Amino acid sequence: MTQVKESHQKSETAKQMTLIQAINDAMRLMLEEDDRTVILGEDIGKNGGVFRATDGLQEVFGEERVVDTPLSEAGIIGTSVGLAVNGFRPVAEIQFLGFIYPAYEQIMTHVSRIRMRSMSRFTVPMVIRAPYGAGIRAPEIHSDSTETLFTHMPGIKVVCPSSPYDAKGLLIAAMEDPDPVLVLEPMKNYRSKREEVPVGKYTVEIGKGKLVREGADVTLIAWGAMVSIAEKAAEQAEKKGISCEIIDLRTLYPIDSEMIAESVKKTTRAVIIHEAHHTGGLGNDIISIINDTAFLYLRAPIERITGFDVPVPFFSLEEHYLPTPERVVEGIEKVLHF
Amino acid sequence: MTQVKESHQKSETAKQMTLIQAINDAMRLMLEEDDRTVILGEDIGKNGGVFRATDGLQEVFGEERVVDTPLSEAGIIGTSVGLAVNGFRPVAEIQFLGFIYPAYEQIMTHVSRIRMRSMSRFTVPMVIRAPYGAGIRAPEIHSDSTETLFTHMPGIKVVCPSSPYDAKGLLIAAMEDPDPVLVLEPMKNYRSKREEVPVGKYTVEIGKGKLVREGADVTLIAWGAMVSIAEKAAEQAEKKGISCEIIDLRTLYPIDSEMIAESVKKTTRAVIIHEAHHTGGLGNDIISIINDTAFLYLRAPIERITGFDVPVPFFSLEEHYLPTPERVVEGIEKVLHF
Amino acid sequence: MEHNYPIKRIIDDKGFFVDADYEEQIDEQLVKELYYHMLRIRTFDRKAINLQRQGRLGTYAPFEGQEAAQVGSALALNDNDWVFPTYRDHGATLTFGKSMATTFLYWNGRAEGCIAPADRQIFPPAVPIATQIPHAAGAAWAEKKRGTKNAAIAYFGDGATSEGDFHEGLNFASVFKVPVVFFNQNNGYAISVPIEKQMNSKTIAQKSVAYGMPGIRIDGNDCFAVYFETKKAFDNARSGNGPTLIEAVTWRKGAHTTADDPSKYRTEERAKDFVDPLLRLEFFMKNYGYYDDAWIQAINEKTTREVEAAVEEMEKFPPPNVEDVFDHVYAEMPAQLAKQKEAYLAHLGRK
Amino acid sequence: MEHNYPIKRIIDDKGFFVDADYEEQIDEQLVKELYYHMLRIRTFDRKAINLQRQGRLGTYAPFEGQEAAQVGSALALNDNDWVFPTYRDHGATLTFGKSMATTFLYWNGRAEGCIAPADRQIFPPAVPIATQIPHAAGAAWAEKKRGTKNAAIAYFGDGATSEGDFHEGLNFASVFKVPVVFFNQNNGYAISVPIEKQMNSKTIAQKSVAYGMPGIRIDGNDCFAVYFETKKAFDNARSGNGPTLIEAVTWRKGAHTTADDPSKYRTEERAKDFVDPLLRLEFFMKNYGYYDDAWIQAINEKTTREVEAAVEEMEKFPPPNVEDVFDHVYAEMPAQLAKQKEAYLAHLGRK
Ligand SMILES: Cc1ncc(C[n+]2csc(CCOP(=O)(O)OP(=O)(O)O)c2C)c(N)n1
Ligand SMILES: Cc1ncc(C[n+]2csc(CCOP(=O)(O)OP(=O)(O)O)c2C)c(N)n1
Ligand SMILES: [Mg+2]
Ligand SMILES: [Mg+2]
Repeated sequence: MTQVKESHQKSETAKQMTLIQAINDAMRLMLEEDDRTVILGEDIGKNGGVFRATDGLQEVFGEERVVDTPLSEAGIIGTSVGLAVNGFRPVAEIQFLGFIYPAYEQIMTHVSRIRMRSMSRFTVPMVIRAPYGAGIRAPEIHSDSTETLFTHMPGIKVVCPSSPYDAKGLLIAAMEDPDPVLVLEPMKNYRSKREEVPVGKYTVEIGKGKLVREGADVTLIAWGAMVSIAEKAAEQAEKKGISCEIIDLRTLYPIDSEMIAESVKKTTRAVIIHEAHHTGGLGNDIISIINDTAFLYLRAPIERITGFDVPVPFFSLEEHYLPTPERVVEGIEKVLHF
Repeated sequence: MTQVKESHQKSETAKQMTLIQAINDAMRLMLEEDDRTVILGEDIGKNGGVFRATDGLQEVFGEERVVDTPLSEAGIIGTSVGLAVNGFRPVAEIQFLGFIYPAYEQIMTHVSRIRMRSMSRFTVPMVIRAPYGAGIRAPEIHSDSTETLFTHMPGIKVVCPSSPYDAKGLLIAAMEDPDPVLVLEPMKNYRSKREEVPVGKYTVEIGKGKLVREGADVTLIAWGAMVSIAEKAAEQAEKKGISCEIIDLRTLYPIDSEMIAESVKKTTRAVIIHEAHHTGGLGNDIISIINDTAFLYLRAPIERITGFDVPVPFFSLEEHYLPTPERVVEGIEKVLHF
Repeated sequence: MEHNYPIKRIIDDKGFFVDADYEEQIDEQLVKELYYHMLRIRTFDRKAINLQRQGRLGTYAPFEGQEAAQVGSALALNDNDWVFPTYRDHGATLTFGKSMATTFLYWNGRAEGCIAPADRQIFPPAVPIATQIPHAAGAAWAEKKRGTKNAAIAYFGDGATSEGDFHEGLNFASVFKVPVVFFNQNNGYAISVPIEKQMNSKTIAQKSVAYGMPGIRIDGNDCFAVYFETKKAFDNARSGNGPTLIEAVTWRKGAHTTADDPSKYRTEERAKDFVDPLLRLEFFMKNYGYYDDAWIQAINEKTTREVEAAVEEMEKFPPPNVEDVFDHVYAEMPAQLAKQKEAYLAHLGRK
Repeated sequence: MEHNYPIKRIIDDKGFFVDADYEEQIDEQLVKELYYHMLRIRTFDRKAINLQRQGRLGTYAPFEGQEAAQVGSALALNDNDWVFPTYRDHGATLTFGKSMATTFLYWNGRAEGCIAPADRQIFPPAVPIATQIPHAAGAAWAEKKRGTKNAAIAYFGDGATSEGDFHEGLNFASVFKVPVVFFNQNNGYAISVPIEKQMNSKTIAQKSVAYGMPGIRIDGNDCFAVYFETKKAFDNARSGNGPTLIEAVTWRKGAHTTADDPSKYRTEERAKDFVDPLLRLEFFMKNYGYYDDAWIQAINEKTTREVEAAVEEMEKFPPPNVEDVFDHVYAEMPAQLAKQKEAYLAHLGRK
């Protein structure tokens, strides 16, 4: 097996990183630490990934551990299943979430079910990374946000970091998880901001949300690229004297129901923001959680500010598809003045 | 093009039919009436389908119109797209819903999106039929109930008849619809009962639920094989003095929100029953609809009696996965005694 | 094209050598091993059909007619190899070491039926057609990465070659030159669809050309041809030369499953081309002095007893455990699921 | 295998006939038509790259180097044929009759960019790789069912052959013998992945063997070879002889898209094997007396004007219509969606 050829001296303990750098850093770290780690996907080796998520990794870790594959999503996920049951820990990149569907059968029927079908004799500790979401003027069909196609699938977990810190911590947690984890990476956030990220290894617990803003009047729930929309909306609302609490869900399955319940019990109102289609979106799951856990506290119907029930439009119209701070503020006012 | 070789004399105006016979009857009728109808799928020709849904059709209409295809779901749906944009009206059978996933990309990216991508220049008036659901002691992976993977997909419609009458009427409506329709056929109901079905052509409107039982205390919402579970639960509840209203949703996208809202406003309580997994199930959409339309009427959190967040188990345990009348009655009592 | 892929045989329908090169390599031990396993799995298969008819087993997929293909290939494996079977390959997995009782359990809707002994790497049978093919490529890739001499075998039918996963799996295997054997049983039908409607190519072996991979076509009812050609493909794989596609031409004697009625879609016309593989080996044994009535009598009794014992074991097996509905979805149960489990157990009046 | 698929050429790199059989079939009209269209689409392509750099166009996928493959094949079509292009085949669709302004609009994120003139059946460009291949088979199947002489062409790249949809599409087409031509542009790379890492087969043409389908390998930079071989495949298709797989060996001169940097993954080593297709045709024209400076000057000016006019048309095109986000999802808008639309328009202060 290829050995780590270079060792990285780390003098500092934290570094300014973008989300994409944090992702890269997580993989580099795990490639160093765990021989079983194999990174594979289209254009991830020599080219370093179309977003540079795997930049430089093949150079350091070699072609056996950072593998350029054929253009074949079912092949990537299907062989990853074989690698995973036979002792490796594959991290498969799907170039865009909108191109994951050819692998849907492998994920739905095998990645998620092998533990159950074999009563835990065979397990598939693997990670699937996929950039997702609209708003970067990408060509059509590159912008889907279809997380619920995976949260509905028992046997896998789904995480979606919005910040560099969470991205590194969640990806490492995913790579160490005994079960398959889908990591959705908001393309819009890849380079949108830098923050301090520890240079060493750490994890962010899968299944835990993050309170990114405390508030009293209404709870905003968002993830991925929508967190910053929620933040902007909260700022606008503040000017109108409305105090918003914001939860960044971070993990989409299993959801941190407790954090949601606690917050809504306090604020008594909720607005959910997601860029996925309205019908069948994760917003519904969250409404159900609130229904189950905070029914008597709720003072107004929960509002959902979401993508519409239309395919994500071509980029000239994508701004009209995506939730905006203004739409969120409208939602906030609606729940407040019910 | 193959011509209809036989004409069917119809003396009676209605006939006792099972659900599967009603499905067969609908296709026979449309093959007779509309030259553009092409039925295709695995084992649907000479063999008449593994459930006999297409029994006798190839004999009458020939191999050009009732086509045995290779074992290739993406091929079936992908070529159906080509047939549909070029003037035909394909009805593709997927042998079991659990085997639709290889065609998922074709459905998600093309069947549902071509109208939008071509601004209605190209349309795909096609039907996908798929038996679904657990409870018939089928081998593993034959029993999925994953309707929300399709209701979340803008551009297609999803129907799910529970009775022979609705099956024929909805299938004909689907075959005449200008847009793609997924017809989910509850295997459990294929032969579970017979009822009077008109011999001639009729349609059941897509998008409309059916009130199968009127009641005052609580609304039960179900579809497919779960309707009879709801009915049994309602009978048990009646003995306890509880009056249940039952909605058979029939169409899963677009949902008949009005019927739901009206009923819940009247009964002020709701229990949703589905065999799909809890998380991401259609139950959540229904809760959201009630949240949006009948918030102030609701006296108790809505209950969902559903399949669990586990892959549908092997058949020796499937009874423990599926909602039972007893579980539904518990749910009913819970919403009543909140 | 077809002429590039003649059907390789070692013995003919009457059990005479057509390829004398093998005379030396075939000894009594091999002959008896092949015969024994073929007889054994046939006894199992017929019993299973019977049990299904009596309502003691769920829907069952019989393999009668394919015993040579399954036993010949399974005996060519090493103990540490990986096996990726379909729902019809329990003849192969029984031969490789899965237990009969476990196999019966599978057909009784029990997840326990997926579990082979700890020292045998046998995947749960693939139900969605062709999906196991990339898995086999992946498991073989892992062996290559570790530098072992282990290999993998993927079993699949003629119909499976139409699926995208067949194509993607073979392409990966050839690109990464992994030690895997793609073992196709061309039994003429995919449920009701004959091979002529499944593909326009005259052979399955020629599909190897698309992957720059060796492809061979063998008489799948000739247990020797199956055994030696599979071994050769494995030797090749273990030596680092990558995958092989083997087309074993055979015949599904019975129905697709016990829920199927083949008279709806096929006549027994083509069946005439296929001499029963067990009978053919008997001919051979008689022709070359291996036939031993007493031994056959003995193994007949032995396998019958084994099958009966397995039925008993299956029927005495503890009933399924409700907890198992919930317990094997994640290593650590998420809170939501734990709540669902708890509520359901409470509903059942437990805990 | 490779030797079974020699690269068919009609002219060599210096523009001399290597296959004299064609001398009679090539006349001035054909030469000029090929040259004109190649020049025209190149002018378009370079302009598009420029516009992208200036921020007047979104990400763009250039096709320079592949003009002979795209023009030669497109000119071999009949007006009623069906075209299923990818995101890189606007050279072919422009030649077949899609307008330049429309094509620019596509790259500006406008759905209007998918719409060809009513008398040209051109599908929206396939973005998910290989998914258009079964569509082409289906559209061709429809023509066969109607008994017309129309056919379909599916364009796709070398990388696309690794996807399941390639396999399933070709299998369907061969089983149902439908009139379709599978036109592969092997430009050496799928983004950064060279063909040697994409497949273990030495050619793409040989993949036809898997489907019992004729497969040919041609010099994709020889516009005559492309034109005549595509025509032959279409003739064959129209005569009821089913599909053909054509591998046109070519070279992507520039980046995968304007967002890509090829220096990260390839040297220009292999580029030397490919003489620019336009230059090669110029050599030919000079060699055989077709070269006409004044005419070239004239078409240069004409195409430049055409491209400029198209840019203007694109830039003057009415801005996108918010209603279109909602209006082309269903023939009749479901109530839920209508409500979403209404609410959003109200939010915008409209209606
Ligand atoms: C993806 C998928 N589609 C359809 C089916 C239903 N099905 C089960 S077996 C079978 C035929 C398989 O034929 P073949 O590959 O030749 O194997 P054989 O049954 O002959 O052993 C079909 C269509 C399935 N299991 N999976
Ligand atoms: C299903 C799918 N996976 C991945 C991608 C991302 N992608 C776009 S183009 C491309 C390479 C295609 O290569 P090839 O088929 O050779 O065509 P070329 O770009 O060279 O014309 C990739 C991987 C995609 N569009 N669709
Ligand atoms: Mg078969
Ligand atoms: Mg290419």
